[in-house]
Amino acid sequence: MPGSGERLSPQGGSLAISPRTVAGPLRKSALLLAVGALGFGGGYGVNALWFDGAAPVQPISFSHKLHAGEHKLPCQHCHLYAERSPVAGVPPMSKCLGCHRQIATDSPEIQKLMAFWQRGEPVPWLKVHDLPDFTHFSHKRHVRAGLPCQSCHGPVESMDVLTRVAPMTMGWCLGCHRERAVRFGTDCWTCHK
Amino acid sequence: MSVLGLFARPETALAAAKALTDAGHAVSLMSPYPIEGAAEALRLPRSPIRRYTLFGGLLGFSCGFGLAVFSATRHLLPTGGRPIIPLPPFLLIGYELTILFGVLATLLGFLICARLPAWRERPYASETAVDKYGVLLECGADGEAEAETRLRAAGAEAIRRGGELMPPEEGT
Amino acid sequence: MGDYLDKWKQYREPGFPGQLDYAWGLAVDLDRCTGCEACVVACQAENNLPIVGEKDVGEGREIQWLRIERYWEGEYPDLRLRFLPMLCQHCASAPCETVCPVAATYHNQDGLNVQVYNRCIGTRSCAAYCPYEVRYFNWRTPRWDPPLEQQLNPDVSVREMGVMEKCTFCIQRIRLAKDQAKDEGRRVGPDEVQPACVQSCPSQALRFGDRQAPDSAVSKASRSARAYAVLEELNTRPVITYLRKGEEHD
Amino acid sequence: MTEQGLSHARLNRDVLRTLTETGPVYWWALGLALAVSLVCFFLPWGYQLVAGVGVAGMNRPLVWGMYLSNFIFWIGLSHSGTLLSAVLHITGSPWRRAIYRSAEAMTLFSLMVAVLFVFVHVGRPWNIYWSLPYPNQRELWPNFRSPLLFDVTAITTYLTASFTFLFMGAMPDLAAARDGTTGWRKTLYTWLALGWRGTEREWHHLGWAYTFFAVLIIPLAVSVHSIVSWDFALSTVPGFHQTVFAPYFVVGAIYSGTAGIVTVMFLLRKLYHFEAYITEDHFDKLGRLLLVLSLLWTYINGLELFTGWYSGSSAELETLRYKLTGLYAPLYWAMLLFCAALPLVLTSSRVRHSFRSMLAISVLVNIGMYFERFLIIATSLPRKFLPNTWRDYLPTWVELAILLGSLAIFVSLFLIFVKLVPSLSIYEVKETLPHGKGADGEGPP
Repeated sequence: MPGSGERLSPQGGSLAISPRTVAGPLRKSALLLAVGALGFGGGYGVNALWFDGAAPVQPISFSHKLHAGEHKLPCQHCHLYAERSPVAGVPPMSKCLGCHRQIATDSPEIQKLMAFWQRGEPVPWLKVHDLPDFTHFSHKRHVRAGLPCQSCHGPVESMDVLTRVAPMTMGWCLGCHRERAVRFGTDCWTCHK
Repeated sequence: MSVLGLFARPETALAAAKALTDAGHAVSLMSPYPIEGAAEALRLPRSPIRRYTLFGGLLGFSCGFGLAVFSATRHLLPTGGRPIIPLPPFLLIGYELTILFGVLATLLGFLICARLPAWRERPYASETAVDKYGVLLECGADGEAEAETRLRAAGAEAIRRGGELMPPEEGT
Repeated sequence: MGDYLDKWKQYREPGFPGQLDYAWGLAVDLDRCTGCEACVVACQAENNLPIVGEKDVGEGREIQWLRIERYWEGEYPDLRLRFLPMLCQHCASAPCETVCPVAATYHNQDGLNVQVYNRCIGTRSCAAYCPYEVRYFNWRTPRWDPPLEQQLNPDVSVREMGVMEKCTFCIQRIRLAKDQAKDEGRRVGPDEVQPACVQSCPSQALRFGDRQAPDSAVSKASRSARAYAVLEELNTRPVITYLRKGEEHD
Repeated sequence: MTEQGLSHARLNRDVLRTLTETGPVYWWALGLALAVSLVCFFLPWGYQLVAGVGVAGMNRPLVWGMYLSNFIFWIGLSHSGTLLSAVLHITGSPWRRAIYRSAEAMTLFSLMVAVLFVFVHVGRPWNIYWSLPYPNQRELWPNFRSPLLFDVTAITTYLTASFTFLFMGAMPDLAAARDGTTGWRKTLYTWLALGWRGTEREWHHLGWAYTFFAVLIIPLAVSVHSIVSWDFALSTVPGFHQTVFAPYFVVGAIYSGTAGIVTVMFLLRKLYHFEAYITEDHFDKLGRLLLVLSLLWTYINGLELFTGWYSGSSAELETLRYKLTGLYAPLYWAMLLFCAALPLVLTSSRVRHSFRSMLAISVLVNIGMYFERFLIIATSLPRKFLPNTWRDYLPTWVELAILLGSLAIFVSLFLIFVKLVPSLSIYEVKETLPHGKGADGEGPP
């Protein structure tokens, strides 16, 4: 080596100073991290697409599309209390049987219903629009304010399987209360209890 | 291309760097600790970091105060019979964020001004982190020999160039 | 621009921004109070207050939104027992509200100091700041021995461990009254609502109502010569009026 | 090799050796510290998470307990390093150079431990992120009017600033470590040093940036402990509600922090054989500082008693009576002994020049300062306004174990730090070495 002095470095070692040069050992961990992130993201997506709680499998495959859509039954024909009480109410089984003693009795789904009836058990419906226990929600107030059911529950009359359309989060509730300028509608104790 | 001369004493290295700078060469001086007068000798401009600090501080204050005002007015939750926008607490938030953003901006300013981090390998000799003082002279591809002569003449006790300054390319 | 300036001016005003809807208040007539604690039991039943058990009561962790403090006055034999029902004073300048980092407690348009249980993260700062000691913390997960869980009030949250709670003036009853009034297109009457404690007081020592209505029972009480507020000197501006004959009339 | 270079080279070797050469004592100490952290901190805390804060000894008037005293104590201890380092940098005191790196590390780690206590203290720590401002589905923001949120901003800022200050000050030394190590360490330091070469450009801007950090950090550190004091002083509680609280906390913090530095210096000197770099002179200077701070602290303590008494308020007087003669009176008098009376012996130069007596005084001062923090809570809250609610407070084994465990966490973090970052500032000590004198084996001046 022309003109070089003696090797002065007392500690020796190579000269690399740029963080990029020594990235080699980090590549493996970065790759692992990337694979992990990808797996997490993919899993999350799969879960959100196919396994979310928005459309649970009901014990009887009841179709809102058939009842509310094709036969044009009004919502409150079955959900009796929506206009006068905080809860809309799941129809009692006698209400179902009022029609289905005669109609479509040979359908396997109706036979399931009959089986529940004969055993004296309620149908274990799964709640699709489930608010947490610390919230106070009154159907009465919202129906009397002139809101159509679809504004929160979505186009139920076109759903074979009932699906939760609105996110039912606090921000979503507040957004509507703000938009419609509900008097003191953003006070916490309007909805919390 | 560049050639590095290693000096045993800071005064010689500083003098060499100053002389070469005055002669119009591109020179860097490497030392294990800051050498007084090096910035002046190598004609570095006054550090612009103070502008970063000032800007960061002002931005921080407006962000802090703004965040407090913004968040208090999104959802009105009056507390303690005070106004929705009380000044003493919100100015305090502004004060804290002045310092936070000031620090971060100073860090950013330092990294930009000092040209760090080094994304490519740069000429370096590890002795300059211990007890040697290096004068790095930029030169053309054919000027290495001349540069070496200049550094030797200024009192360099050892010369590094080319492959000794840069590590071999690792398999990337 | 002018809009923002108006907003700014409004938000710089102290107190509730704008007009209060109602200003609920309570009057406690100490000269009528017999210390029977019917109000304490009623509150317990109405508001799902957890029963913490003997050990925790011994350690000072009982939860009673309304408690009767007993103070002895004078020297034997000229001894006399005073009862002081103590509950959340719903202070207009409440120290507890400003200190909550997550705004779980604040003042609402009914002049109530309200606590949102499920927003609480349990720093307990509000209780440390409260001069009246009327904020209660759930030190452990509350449990109800069967069949007591059957009597829980569905209109009131069951609070979980690590959450602060306090008297709400039975806000669920206020809410119900407002709901009915809205259906009938009127305002809630000044003496229409009765919290559980007021309802159960046999000697009618407690009165509840709207302080904005000049002829409500609480407004009348607050104008009484016997009226005072507990720890007035702290300037927390409580909405509970205590009535007591002054010593000079004894 | 020239003679002049040798002391420089030796300094590099001495300091870098502490990173690579690890004896069994270190591993035993680290293992013990980690084990104690696990057994005394994390397991009891896990128990508390499951069973509720009820496992601690707190009760209704005393809803704040030992966890918050620990929080104040650790925040106070953090006021040693970065603040002192910044002040001494601005004033250009040369004796700062050998001590500031470990002092700043103390700041960082005691702050981290203090932040842990926020999590230990609250009832639902899993929801603590609600106190951070970020857009969320609830459309709710934290309450910036709360002194607790001042704390959140102040401590976040302080942690960030301390870390940056430490990192920037250490960058040239990390570069030296990069050049002097091999293996995974080399990779680590190459990353941390960001390609530092020690050119005049880098030194120039580092000098400016460092000075600006120091200028920013001094008012920050003062504000941090003032804000911690306002958590208390903004209430109406007798014993808390005092205007003197902010300076009281700041002085107390610097006082306990300085004592903490003395302790750490002593241990570093002994264990790492830094006798050549950390000298009697350092202890003398720190001793003088401690003396001044103890006088200030005593004055403010007197002021606190005086304002309580002079207020004439029955609640304040009762709190005062409880403090001086109540359940925790022995602790109060011990605190006065350790923090006000004992440090007066520092007037003697012989005491200041004795390593052992300095260690003893610094440890006792910190014990006294812990009592102070404990008493602030344990003698004010039990005597609030309504006598019906008065009640004493006794910590349970969970609280005591967590206190011990937090100390172990601090020690563990510090032990890990000294193996990862040069605990002595190589380049700044080098500046004090005259280039031309000194030979291998001979200590620097």
